[in-house]
Amino acid sequence: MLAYIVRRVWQMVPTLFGVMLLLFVLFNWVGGDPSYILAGKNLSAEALAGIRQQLGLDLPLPQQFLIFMRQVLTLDFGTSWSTQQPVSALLHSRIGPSLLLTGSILLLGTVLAIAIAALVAYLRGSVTDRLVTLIATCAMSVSALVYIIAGQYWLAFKGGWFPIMGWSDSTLDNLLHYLPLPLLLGVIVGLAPDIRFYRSCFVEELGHDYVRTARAKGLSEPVIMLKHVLRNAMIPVVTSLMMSLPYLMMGAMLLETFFGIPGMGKEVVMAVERSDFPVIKAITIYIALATMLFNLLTDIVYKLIDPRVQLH
Amino acid sequence: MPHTSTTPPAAQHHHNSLTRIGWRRLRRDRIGFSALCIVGAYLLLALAAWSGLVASHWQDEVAHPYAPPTLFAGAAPHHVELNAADIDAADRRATSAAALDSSGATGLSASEDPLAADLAAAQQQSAQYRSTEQARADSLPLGADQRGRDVLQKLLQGSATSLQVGIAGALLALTIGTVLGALSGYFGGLLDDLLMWGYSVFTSVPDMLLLLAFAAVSGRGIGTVVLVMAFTSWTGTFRLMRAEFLKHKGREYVRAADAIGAGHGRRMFHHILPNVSHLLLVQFSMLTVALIKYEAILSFLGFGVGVTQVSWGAMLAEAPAELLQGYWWQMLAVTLCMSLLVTAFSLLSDSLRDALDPKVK
Amino acid sequence: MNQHALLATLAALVLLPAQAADMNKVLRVALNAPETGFDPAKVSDLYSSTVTENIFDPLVTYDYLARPAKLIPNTVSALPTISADGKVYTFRLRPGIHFATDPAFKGKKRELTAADYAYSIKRHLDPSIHSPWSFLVDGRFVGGNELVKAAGKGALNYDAPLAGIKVLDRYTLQLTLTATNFNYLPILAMPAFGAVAREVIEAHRDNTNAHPVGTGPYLLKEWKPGSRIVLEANPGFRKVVFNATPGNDPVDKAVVQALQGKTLPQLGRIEISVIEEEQPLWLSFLNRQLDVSGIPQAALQSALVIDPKNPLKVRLAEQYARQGIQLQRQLLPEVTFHFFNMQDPVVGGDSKDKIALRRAIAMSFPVSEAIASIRRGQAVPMNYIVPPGVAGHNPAFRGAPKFDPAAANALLDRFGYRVGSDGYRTRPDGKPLAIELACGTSALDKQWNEYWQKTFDTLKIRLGFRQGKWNELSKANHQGKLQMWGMAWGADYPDGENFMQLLYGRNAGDSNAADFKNADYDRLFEASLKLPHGSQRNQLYDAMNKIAVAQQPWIFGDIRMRSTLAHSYVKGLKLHPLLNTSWRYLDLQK
Amino acid sequence: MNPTPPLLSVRKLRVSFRDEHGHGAEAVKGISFDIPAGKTVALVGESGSGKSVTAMAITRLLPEHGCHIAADSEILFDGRNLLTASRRELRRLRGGDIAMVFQEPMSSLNPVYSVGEQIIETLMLHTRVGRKAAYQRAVALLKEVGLPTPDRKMSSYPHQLSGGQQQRVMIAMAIACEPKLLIADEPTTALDVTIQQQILQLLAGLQKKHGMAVLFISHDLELVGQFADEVVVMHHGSIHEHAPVQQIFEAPQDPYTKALLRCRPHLAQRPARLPVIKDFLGDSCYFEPPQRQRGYQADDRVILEVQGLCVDYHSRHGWFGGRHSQRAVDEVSFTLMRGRTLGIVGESGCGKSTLGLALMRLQQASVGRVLFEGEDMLALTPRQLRDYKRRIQIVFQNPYASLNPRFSVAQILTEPMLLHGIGCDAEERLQLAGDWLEHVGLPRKALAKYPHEFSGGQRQRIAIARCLTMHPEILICDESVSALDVSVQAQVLNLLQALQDELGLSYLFISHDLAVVKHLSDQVLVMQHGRCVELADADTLYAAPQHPYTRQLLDAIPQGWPHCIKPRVA
Repeated sequence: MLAYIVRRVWQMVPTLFGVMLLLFVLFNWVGGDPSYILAGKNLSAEALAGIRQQLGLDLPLPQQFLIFMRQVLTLDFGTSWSTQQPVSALLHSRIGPSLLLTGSILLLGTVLAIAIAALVAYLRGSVTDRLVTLIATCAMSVSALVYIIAGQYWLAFKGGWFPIMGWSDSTLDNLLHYLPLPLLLGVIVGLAPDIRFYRSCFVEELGHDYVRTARAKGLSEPVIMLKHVLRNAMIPVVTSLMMSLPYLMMGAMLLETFFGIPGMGKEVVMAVERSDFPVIKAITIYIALATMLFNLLTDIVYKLIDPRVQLH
Repeated sequence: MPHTSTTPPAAQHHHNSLTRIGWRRLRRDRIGFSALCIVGAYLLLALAAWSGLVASHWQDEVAHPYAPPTLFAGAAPHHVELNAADIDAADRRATSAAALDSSGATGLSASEDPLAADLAAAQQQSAQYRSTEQARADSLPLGADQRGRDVLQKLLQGSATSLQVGIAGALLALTIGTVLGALSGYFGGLLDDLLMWGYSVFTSVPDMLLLLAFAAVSGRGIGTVVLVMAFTSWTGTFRLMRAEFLKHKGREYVRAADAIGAGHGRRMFHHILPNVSHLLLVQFSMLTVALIKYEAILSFLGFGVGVTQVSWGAMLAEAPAELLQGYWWQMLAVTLCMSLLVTAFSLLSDSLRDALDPKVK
Repeated sequence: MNQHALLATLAALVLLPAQAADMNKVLRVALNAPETGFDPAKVSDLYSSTVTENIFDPLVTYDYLARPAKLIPNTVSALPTISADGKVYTFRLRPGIHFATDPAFKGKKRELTAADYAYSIKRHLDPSIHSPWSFLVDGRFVGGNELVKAAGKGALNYDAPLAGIKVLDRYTLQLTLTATNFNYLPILAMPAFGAVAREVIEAHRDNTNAHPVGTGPYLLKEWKPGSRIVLEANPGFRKVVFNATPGNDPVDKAVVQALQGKTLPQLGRIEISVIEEEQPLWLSFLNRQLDVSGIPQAALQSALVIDPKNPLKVRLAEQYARQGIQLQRQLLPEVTFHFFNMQDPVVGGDSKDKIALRRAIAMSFPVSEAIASIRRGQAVPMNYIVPPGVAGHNPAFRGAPKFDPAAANALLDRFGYRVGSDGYRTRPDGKPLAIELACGTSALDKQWNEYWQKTFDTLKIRLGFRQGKWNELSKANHQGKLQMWGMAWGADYPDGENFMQLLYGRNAGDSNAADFKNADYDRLFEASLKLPHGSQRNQLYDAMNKIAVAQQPWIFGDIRMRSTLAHSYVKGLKLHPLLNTSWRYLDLQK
Repeated sequence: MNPTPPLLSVRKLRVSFRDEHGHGAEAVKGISFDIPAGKTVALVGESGSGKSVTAMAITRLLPEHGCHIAADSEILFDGRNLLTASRRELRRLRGGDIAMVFQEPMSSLNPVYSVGEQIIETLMLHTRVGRKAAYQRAVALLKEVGLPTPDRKMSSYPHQLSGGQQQRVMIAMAIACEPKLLIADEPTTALDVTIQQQILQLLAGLQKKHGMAVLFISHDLELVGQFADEVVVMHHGSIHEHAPVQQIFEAPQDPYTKALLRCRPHLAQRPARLPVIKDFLGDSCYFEPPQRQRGYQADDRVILEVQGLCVDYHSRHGWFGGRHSQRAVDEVSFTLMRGRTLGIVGESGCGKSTLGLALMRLQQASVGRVLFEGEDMLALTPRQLRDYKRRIQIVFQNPYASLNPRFSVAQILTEPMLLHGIGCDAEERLQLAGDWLEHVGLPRKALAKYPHEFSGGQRQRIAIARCLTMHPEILICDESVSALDVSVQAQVLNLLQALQDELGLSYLFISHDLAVVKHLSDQVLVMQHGRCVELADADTLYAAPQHPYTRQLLDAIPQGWPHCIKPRVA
């Protein structure tokens, strides 16, 4: 196991290198020139050149890439070009709200989706099943944007059940006060497609021979569903969960913007808007690392769920 | 290159190819078939809009700004309409009042204007360019937007654009994903390693960043939206196709093709591809749905279509401001219209999956 | 003209700190865009300045109530003496003003001295700081150029003597300008020229943006970049007591009634959130999660009852008026305009056919219609380069050509821009005519673009949009690659020079984004620099405006009317044309 | 004669499936039979005969949707009608009184739980025992079904066990609660012959020991003959014959039963042509054909010579993963004579299929030479190989997988001709394709159809026709008849024989079935673990096997009644 993890971590190096290369090319090619932002109203050629020199943008590209590599190795991305705050401090303050928001959406969404999907898979063919599937299909056809706009307008403003927006330093306050509405909307946006997908996973598992064996043993349907089917169906479920993570970031970005949550999604957009390359680099590298680590974790979870999985 | 058509004349007897069976199964599936009809209707509509048969005048300002839907004309919030003439008049009043107690200049005199003579002449010749103001409607079937454009016309034109964007994006993403996935899964080895490397790099970078970066390099407009969406959504297809080609290349019918001397290209695209085409079709309809929704968010972020075009996303992007003022009709119309298509597409994907599954005999 | 002008004296009765602020009084406000930081020499955006204004003290500031804006002493005991040739400014600081506590002061109270101002102004010259405001100081002070040159690309030698910025004694600062300039004082009232302490700057050399330590009424308590800023009343702030006599203006009366005799500031805490979307901003205000807010464009319709015949005459909608919400309005000291790249082979140049093309476009752009639709009437057409409220404005001047697309078409016909077989015009030499307009990507940009599309459609000219981020477009413009672009220029200081310089030939490629080079204009501008504000200078400005109107490097846009709302319990609010905030004057009576 | 009522009575069982059109197709057409307590009844029939449906109907495991059991059907177990029993009652019976063993042990066990857990689950469900006691009992059960180190196996997962062991676990689970009736649905079909015998012995032993009744379902009459007390022969959903086993074998009454008994090749005989079912139906009287002599002759010319062929499989994991290689074929040498058949036998995983693929270069060989008329095929460039590819062709095992389902028969048959430039235009190729189709016994109009419209035997004919279009000289038959029902298998074997006689083809006949190999082969090569353990003339090998493995294989062939299995219980 340890050897496997070591090898997998070692295998991340080329991917990380690729990510760095992609990022570097993208943002040196198209990323915009930050000196024009920093110069403000003073756009004289000397001022611009001076800023570029200070940011190290006048160095040859290979040397800039080397610096980038050193930053990745030390995980020290220096300071933001636009606010001059240390990138690490910036990310540190952003990661908490992001994790709280996306984490709770993911957790609640997954638990609910699995529960509902298991129920309708058990009742497959019934009116409930068809109704839930139809509602889920219709619900997922509405743009996330509409949910957020309408949710904020009607639930928070007209209904007055939630604060319009905001975020506090106290986690408890956030959980009780500010989180519920974005959480609700985030879950609604993600729930419908998940239910549909998980239901199909469960139904497919129900067709397998071992379910017949379980029935032949005299097990009741709920036991079959919860004990035998659920664990087998977890493989595609875990896979889809992992695949949904990058998309979550985009969805969360809208939630963060509308509900004033100081998270990573908003930070990315702001950094790109300001051509704040150090922040972009740091966020991308951290997310790439997180994605890769999560992939590894997923494989290890596979192993826990399914003993057939071989970790090579 | 020899002529490769091997379809025998006997095929006219309509024997049951899998496609035909799938089609028949789909026809029998009531939900799936209705979904197909709805999607078909949208496509026809889109074709009509592209060809200019309907909604070609969606940019015309035919009603008063925010004219309500006819049915709700009484219940809609009142809109105080301002017009340019009043603004002008107010401005003129202010400047002339100031001119009374001012010693300063009041503007450019004709003698100081290099174009004075030409302008005077142009005034004389301008008659041919004068146009009369059209009467504006007080209400429209689905209401009007800020500039008094017919929401129904916008909706039709927007459907066409969104469908075009969704379908083109899905096709492009599918093509990229399929070709790369096929190469990767079929050949394996170093090529697979290389493509998998590219895949893992792409999936490790947040979509949002790729999106912003691609959008920055390729300008704005439909082409960009399609490109951006394709470049960020080919990975799913790649994964799927790689796995399928990996699976199928070991299948006996592919080995049989190898045995009879079919080359790699033929085995990949003549033999395997039709056998995974049902997955591609399902993937296509799912991607189209995803991309139509994606476009809405892109438009909101300012990466949408240009001003000479309208899409559902562009219309939804106007929704927050309108909703604040109580003008709900454009948002509702777009949401319903989009929901219907997306629901139909989703149901169609389900039905296609069932109908085309070769396992189900 | 200013019969209603009155004076609010901020009496410094006792120079001992007297904490009057109630820490339980929390003002919640929002910024519409993220700030960047709080080092006055490093930030130039409005949102950052909004905060720095409350932390740092410039030498002079504006009277809260007087209109038009009037400069008054801030940390100086009186307005400076200016030499007869308009070159030497001498400031006399009030003793006993202290910086807020900071570890850099090693536990000692740190008094504000003339050296601090000298240091703070020199920082804008420092090549290693890249101050966005350096254009306001470069070459302005005697000996400044030499000092900068000596620094090369490194840090400025702050200890070297500089004739232009001289500390005569602990409390006396003498600035000597290289050229006559009677209008330099407003520049020194900008938040960018607030005093910083050298110890603090040097202690936090790498991160001055996060460590603003000044002598102002507030200090930075918490900063989450791009999301949340919290200010707290500076406990060491000098005692300032509000004292003014109101004129007839009811707003002034209310302010005086709320504040008279009170020690400033009253509010203990100011919580600033960054809210970029209109919906949450507006709903938050209505839900009393914000105390003061602008009206987002989308909410103008529901918030204001607008008189269609006179759209600037508005009152608050009934349901809000009933809640006691206060509405205050003021014309922003800014102009919006679209410029042509005057060096562009298609739209630039000063031959008559090129002017005709620019004029035709200007004549066809429906400014008033756009104001009616996009601004909901809450703007006035721009008619003069210098906006109202800024010294040098001429309210009688009509610089915008009459909206007449038919005549514009005929004008184009006359100059050989013929309509080709495809229905679009060609250039006089028969080459195809297509114009590219640079623009941003926001929803508002899109609304404007729809009008531009309409304009060019009526003129039968092909139009392309080049959408991009601001810095990309700025770079492209710098390289001469743009043809047209829209800009807004807000007053940095309330003097016409700040606007007239936008077309000065020597600023081409810099603040003169249009690259407009006209010898007559330049001559007039240089002459105007030597004059104080007055009718003599106004005549020069009129002449320069005429040149701009005749040559049409710009299409005049509009000047926005800002509407600000505050809940009934917010007391002491009066919008100021140049101060970004009025937080130090506010009180909450819930 | 028998006063005690039967344990299970099936009365007028009628099961129909409704497809999506709503058309009903009757799978079981009103059958009735009894299972006396403690006896073994075998249900025998080819695929589609309704035997499995019957078994599923007894335990009510048929899918609830689309499946209909006629109202007047009855399945009486201990006097209770199972078809009307409540779910609760059914659950108590299932796994308790009625236990089942299925065909595919791998997929029938839940892959994510240990085998111990799965047995304990059954025990705790039906008997009031604690977990500890259940554990002990489960270990005892595993021991009883002959698993080595039962303690350790308790925590094993299904995939860690071999197929035979998995089936033993299934059996242990089935007998855990001392059922009165054990339903075994093709329990040995997926297993190798040697394992098959062991499992049968185990079942027979357990049946004796526990006094259970067994309903044994199989397609293999010989196998059933060794084991059952009574045999029920089913065909197309109805019972053709129901008799004690002795009578079935010694005096079969029904022509279908007779045919089933005769269609399968026997070790003892080698008729020039195998009888097929049609021979026994109707009025036609079946005449025994003459026996055929086999073996290489002195004047045979060598067409293919294989020298020291080795094939390795390489696997690797990720960019930095270790590389593993496994030898699938190890130093195999043989010669094939023109017009003769070389049989290759071995159990699954012995490398026989890999060998076939390597000869065609469908799988890369590591070492060795394959001389096709003296030319080393392994050394040829792809371009040179093209022509040889035509001359050596292969027919795969699974007729469902080897034909591209998206191609019509015409496309399937004309594609090779197109690739090898046979026939000058599409029309001629179509003509040729039709000719070949008729040659293999299918009508010309089948050209327009698609593979899924054919039965397994017909598909295999198409696959053969596809090879023939290229005029091959060597045909590799890789388990080509293994997936077919007995009656169809005989037809295809006859076709292969006829084609060899007519076209002078040389066959490399790969199979796990020794009887089939003997029927067709002149020389036989026995493979085990990738190695050739014995290579001899067919008659010699079967008469006097030299290698113990060969003998073991021969012993494992089911011989039918009266070669009764001696119960062996560990």
